Amino acid sequence: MLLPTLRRLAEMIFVMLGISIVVFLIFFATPGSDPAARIAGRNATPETLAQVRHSFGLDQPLPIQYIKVMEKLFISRDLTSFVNRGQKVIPAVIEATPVTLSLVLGAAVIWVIFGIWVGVTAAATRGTVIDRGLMLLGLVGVSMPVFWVGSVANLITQSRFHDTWLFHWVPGLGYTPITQNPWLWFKSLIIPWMTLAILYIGLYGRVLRANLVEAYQEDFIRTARAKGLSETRIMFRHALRTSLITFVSMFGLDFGALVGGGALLTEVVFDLPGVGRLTYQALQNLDLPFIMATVMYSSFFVVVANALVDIAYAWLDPRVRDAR
Amino acid sequence: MSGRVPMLEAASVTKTFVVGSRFRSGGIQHVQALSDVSLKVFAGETLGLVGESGCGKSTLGRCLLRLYDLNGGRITFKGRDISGLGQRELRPLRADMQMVFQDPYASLNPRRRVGDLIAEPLRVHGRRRESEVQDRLRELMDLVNLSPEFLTRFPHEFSGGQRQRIGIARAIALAPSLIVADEPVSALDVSVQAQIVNLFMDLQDKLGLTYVFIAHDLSVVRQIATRTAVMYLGGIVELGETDRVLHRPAHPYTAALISAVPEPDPQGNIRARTILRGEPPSPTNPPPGCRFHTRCPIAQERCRVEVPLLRPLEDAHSVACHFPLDGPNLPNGAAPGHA
Amino acid sequence: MTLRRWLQSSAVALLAATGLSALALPSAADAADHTGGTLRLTSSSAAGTIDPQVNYTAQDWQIFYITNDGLVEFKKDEGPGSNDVVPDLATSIPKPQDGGKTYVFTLRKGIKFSTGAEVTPDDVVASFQRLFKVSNPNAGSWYNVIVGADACIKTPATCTLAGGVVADDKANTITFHLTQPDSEFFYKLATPFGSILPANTPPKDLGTTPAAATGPYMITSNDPQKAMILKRNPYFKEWSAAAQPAGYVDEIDYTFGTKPEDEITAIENGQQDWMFDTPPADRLPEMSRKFPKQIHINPLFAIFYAPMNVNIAPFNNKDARLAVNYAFNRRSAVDIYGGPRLAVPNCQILPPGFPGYKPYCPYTKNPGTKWSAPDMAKAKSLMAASGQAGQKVTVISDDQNTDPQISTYLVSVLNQLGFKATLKVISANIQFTYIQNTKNNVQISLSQWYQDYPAASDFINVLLGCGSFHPGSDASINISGFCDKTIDAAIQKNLVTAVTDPKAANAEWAKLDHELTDQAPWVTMFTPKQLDFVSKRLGNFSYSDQFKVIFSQVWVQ
Amino acid sequence: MSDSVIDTPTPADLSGGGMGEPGEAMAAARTRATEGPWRAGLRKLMRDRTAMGAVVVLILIILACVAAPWYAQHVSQSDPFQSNLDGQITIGKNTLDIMQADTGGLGLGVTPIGPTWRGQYFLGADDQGRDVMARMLYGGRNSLIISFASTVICLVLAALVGTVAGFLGGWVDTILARLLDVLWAFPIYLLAISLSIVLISKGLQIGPINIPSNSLLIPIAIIGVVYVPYVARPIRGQVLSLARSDFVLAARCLGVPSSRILFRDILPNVTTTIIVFAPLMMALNMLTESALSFLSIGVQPPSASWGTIIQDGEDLLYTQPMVAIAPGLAIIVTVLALNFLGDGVRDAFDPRAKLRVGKG
Repeated sequence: MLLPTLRRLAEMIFVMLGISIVVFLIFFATPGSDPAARIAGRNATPETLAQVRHSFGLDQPLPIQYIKVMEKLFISRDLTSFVNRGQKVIPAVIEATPVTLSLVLGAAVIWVIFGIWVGVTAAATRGTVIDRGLMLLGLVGVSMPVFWVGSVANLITQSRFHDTWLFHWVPGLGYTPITQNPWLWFKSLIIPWMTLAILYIGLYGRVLRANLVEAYQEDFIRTARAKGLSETRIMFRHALRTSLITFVSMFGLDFGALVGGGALLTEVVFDLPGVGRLTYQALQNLDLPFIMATVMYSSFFVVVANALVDIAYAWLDPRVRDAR
Repeated sequence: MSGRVPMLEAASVTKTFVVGSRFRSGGIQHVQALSDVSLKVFAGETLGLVGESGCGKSTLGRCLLRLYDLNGGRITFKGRDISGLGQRELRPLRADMQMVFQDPYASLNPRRRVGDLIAEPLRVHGRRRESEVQDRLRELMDLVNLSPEFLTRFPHEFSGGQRQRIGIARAIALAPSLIVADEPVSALDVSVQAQIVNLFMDLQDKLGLTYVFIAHDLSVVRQIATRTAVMYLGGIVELGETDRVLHRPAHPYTAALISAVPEPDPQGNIRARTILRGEPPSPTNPPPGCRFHTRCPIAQERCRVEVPLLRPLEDAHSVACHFPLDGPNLPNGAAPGHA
Repeated sequence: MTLRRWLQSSAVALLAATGLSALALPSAADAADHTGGTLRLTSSSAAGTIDPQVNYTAQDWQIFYITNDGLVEFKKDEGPGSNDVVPDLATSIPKPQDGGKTYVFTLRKGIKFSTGAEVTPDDVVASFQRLFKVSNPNAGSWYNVIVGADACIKTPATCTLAGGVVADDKANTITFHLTQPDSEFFYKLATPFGSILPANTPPKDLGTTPAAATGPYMITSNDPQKAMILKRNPYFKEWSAAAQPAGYVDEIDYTFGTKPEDEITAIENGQQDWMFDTPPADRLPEMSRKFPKQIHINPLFAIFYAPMNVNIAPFNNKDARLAVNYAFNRRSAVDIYGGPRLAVPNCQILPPGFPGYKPYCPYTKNPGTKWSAPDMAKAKSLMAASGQAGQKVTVISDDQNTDPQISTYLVSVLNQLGFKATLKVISANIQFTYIQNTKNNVQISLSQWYQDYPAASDFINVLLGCGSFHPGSDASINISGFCDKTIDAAIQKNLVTAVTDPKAANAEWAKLDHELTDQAPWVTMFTPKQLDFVSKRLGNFSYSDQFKVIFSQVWVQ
Repeated sequence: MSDSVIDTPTPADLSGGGMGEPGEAMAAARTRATEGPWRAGLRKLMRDRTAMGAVVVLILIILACVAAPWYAQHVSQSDPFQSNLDGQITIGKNTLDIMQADTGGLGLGVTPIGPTWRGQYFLGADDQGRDVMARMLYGGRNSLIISFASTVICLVLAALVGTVAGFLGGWVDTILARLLDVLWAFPIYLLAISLSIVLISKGLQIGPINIPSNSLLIPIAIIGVVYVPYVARPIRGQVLSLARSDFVLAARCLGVPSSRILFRDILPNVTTTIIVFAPLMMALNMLTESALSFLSIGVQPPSASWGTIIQDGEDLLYTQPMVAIAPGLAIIVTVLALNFLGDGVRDAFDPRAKLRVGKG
């Protein structure tokens, strides 16, 4: 088991290395990305500019700069921002992680529960109006731009209906750590959770329904029926169980992608200081050290999620083990 | 018979597959699908090839036609060494050696019309005149007992047996002299199987074909094959006249295979069956010595160490066993005693 | 975000505050009642390093104003007084010697850093050396008048300023020797760059670590992603109410990372006391109706302008530049910014009320002193004369606040004139340096300038002098690339005049302002006003034209 | 999704049939008129009422967007690309400023006119005093063009990469597969945002071709490229298994040259996948375009797309929310129709395809 694991690890490192190089090159291809003038200030003389460039190592060839950034990021772990000079990058990312985790975990709970509910209800009532209605709603959920949903949610809960009994409890945007005030944490995240979950409820509900309907056509369900098991039991003990394999692997990938910064738009719209927003700000500021750190972090989660799901798949379904 | 020049000769053919990926769990593994296989196929005969699934018989069939590259050994077709030829050089030879596939569903591209599928070899091999192609198509449909109007239809509109007829029509389109039939009936219903086997025999009569007929079902081989080779784990363990092999098997594995067929003996009792112990060993990690020794009811110490070579017995019959069986129906009921 | 903060260096006023700000500093009796509590400030992001000798942002200068002191300081006062330079760590403003080339400061005794150490002449010398060692942005443009500065700029590590800044421990004095008279020298010392830090402060950018303080507050913790906390400096004892008065609140919490939108909501709900960012335009009606008493509007000395590159087509053609100036409806731009209460149309280089300002507007329906309406007919005929119709023009805007909207309007005007104009919106962090670099071939862009100190040269010389034009460099603040040898000679001459005769100099600045306006290197749009939105409980709102709200002077209970 | 889920159909999956109707006599061919999978699929699609409804909706949207100049000229009577900050309109007897200065309180702020529900300013004005409805129609053009063109680019590139990698195998496959892995693991929005920031500040120069930064080609190229792995990986898997399939082996055995196998046997099968992917990718691309434009790194002003109008509306959310709500609804309706169409296409052409587009 050791060798494959190492191999997998090497593959992950390769992918992350590739990403880091791409990001690095993108950064240096951006006009105006040279931070020296921004660091130096608005009326710096060319001499001062040269001094700043030198002190930040920006006058060195790109490969050296790349190695230095990576060395500072992974080995000495003291990479600091170009914009907020002196700010260490790694603690900032670590600090943003719980925010993203809070957002994604809460949303995941909601979307898993509702996704299963939608899928099971639709499959159980397939062909009826309920099924169609749920599938339509699911598709609507999949079709909505998340930032727009967030904006409209803000409009309703923060402005238009904020003073009504319905939404007066909604706190201002922003994030409160759970350690500081769990109730406020919950209240301030519930709207973002729902916003983020809508897409996935639709997605998972639809996929689950399709799988369930497929499962119903399989022999073992017919056998179970023949044995006289109740429909509920067939649904939950048999059909759902097999259908969940896809569900779980989908979940793994989505969760990884979201924790890795995929919730960027939600974080931006709801003003949550998570990794996604950190990344977005870094990209906007062209703050190379931050960009490198957050992109490495993000791709790490995506790569790990990919690996875990592949392994889980191979484990659940040996047929795919060699198929690639 | 042995004095004749074989149409096709395989000498010490070895084939190894690389499985898995450097980047996947498990990594790369080498599977020895064929090890040191030698056989001859003579013009006009039907050589049956039997064995459990995974024993390498399909692989052998494909290697014989050079659909696979070899890792070792030599294949001579009509006196020409074809083992080193590239796919491009092999192309002209394809007209003379064809294959019928096991799965009539998978071997016909579902997106193409039957006529197009059967005409493909004609077109590829240079018969470009459309009328000529159409005539040949009708002729072929007639040969395999299908209505020519089917030519404009798609494979999914046909039953398994019909599809296999289409596959056969395609294989004989270029009038080859050799056809490797890779379990052509095993995917079909029993009633259809007989029809297809009959078709094969008819065609052999009409067109003077030579067959390598692969099957895991002994009864089919018994029906069609003049000679039979039995394979186990990538090697031939027994080879000889079909009657001789099936009635007086010399290899304990052959004996076990035969006894696995539920066939009433002359007394009307269902024969006691030799049950093979366990699963066939993994070809990635074959056992040393005689490959069959792990399941052999009569294995001895020598079998674990020394690889038995295929050696001739009487009547052009050969076997790869240190302790070949003797006499008719020998292992009946005896072998399980060792279990 | 940081760019905006650089730009929002604030104003020194010669005008009285016209806004609704609370008046007059409190009497001593009030003071006792209002001491204590925590002042909660908020901003969408932090402003970079908190090294007072490096940071060049309005946001943090507001903080350094109450944490650190220079030898001299802008007076902490409201209205015109806040532009006066008063002695701070020095006992008095020294008289110029040697024709304005030598100044001798006497240090006050007994002032301590927040570390407990006393401020000595050696600290002063070290602080000025440190300015160069940390590559202060203006080391080469402001402090190069000090003798020995040139060597320091070349090799900062070995900077001594020998012969430039001389300490005398016995007399407790520091003597500055300049290479030439500098009328703005005290201003330069009064900004946070002139802060006196302990001699043992590391000679590199402190980054997120606070420097030792001398003022009533000191930064105790700072996380640019989260918050900066200021507490009372235990070693502070008020020595000059004018320069550095004691503060009311016990603690100042400055949180980062809330969007302006939500900062407003938080202030409305009483969760925050003050926000740094400009309120989004669509919240203004709501704010002004519901919370008029919590809004303070004060003048700023700044301009919004569109520099046109006078060296490349189509704006190397003066008629084309004039056409844009005549066509641009400054009222529309003002409306986008928030309406006439928040900005005043402007046509010239200097903002209203600035030293040397004399109202002048040739680019309007009835040319004279005031802009009234665009003159489209004149613009079109100039455009026809220029022969530039059909030229492709790209407007480069940043993405902050209403800037994209103002730029969109500019594009619309250009298209109306017959250009083929498009807009390119770039992140504010890049835009400011991007538009300066001639390599990027920027034709026209939107920019702002907030003055550093109350001297006309800070606009005229800095923004349109030949010395500020560095082709191919990201730091070339003369964005138009405008360099008229005759005008530049007059500017340089007037800088010398200013040392001895400020009045005559200002008259000359006014003339130069009008001459430059006639050359039309820019479309000057308007001068914005400062809007402060504060919580209900925040009292004694005190506004310095130099650093805006004086945090030490407001109270929260 | 792991490619292994999609790309390991059994041989029966590929041929689309179950095993064996009993008996030779049961010739399915007897009753049905012979019809190719394409025609059959198309006919099935035409009978799918939901999908056809979606097509009708899409056509209506396209027609409306095509009619944008007509609408601007005759209905809204305004230029949706010129600011109109000092204009006025007459409704009934009242003449109103388009940008209305606030008179309450301190008189701060200027608010654009809201929906009039009449020809002019039907949905109100944006913060430049432009007619939002007219801009929506023009913006819809860009949204549709970008999502369509990027879908074409994405599918063509994916088919090319996937087929080349899967069919040629060897080191070509290794390199392409690694490249896809890197792109795949790259968080999609980060990649799109990074690329957008670069290209928007500098434009794109490929040899002699210079694409200015405000060109629609930039968002098209970016969106087209970032999703390539999503499609290329399943296609590569499909081609891999097709290349190993019996019918390709059969073709080789018949002496059919590789190029002919590629074009006759492999590509037609890949094409189905592509067709099934197309509407779903277009829906996804439309969402991505709107997200990029929302972050102001998509379509550049004064041009519009639905995403940029939402972004404009974001600044007016508290005073004139319709500016943001209307284009959002337009996106939802279009994407919904595309998704319905996608469902229909999948059911009609490849009901077994388990497609899952996007990670959200």
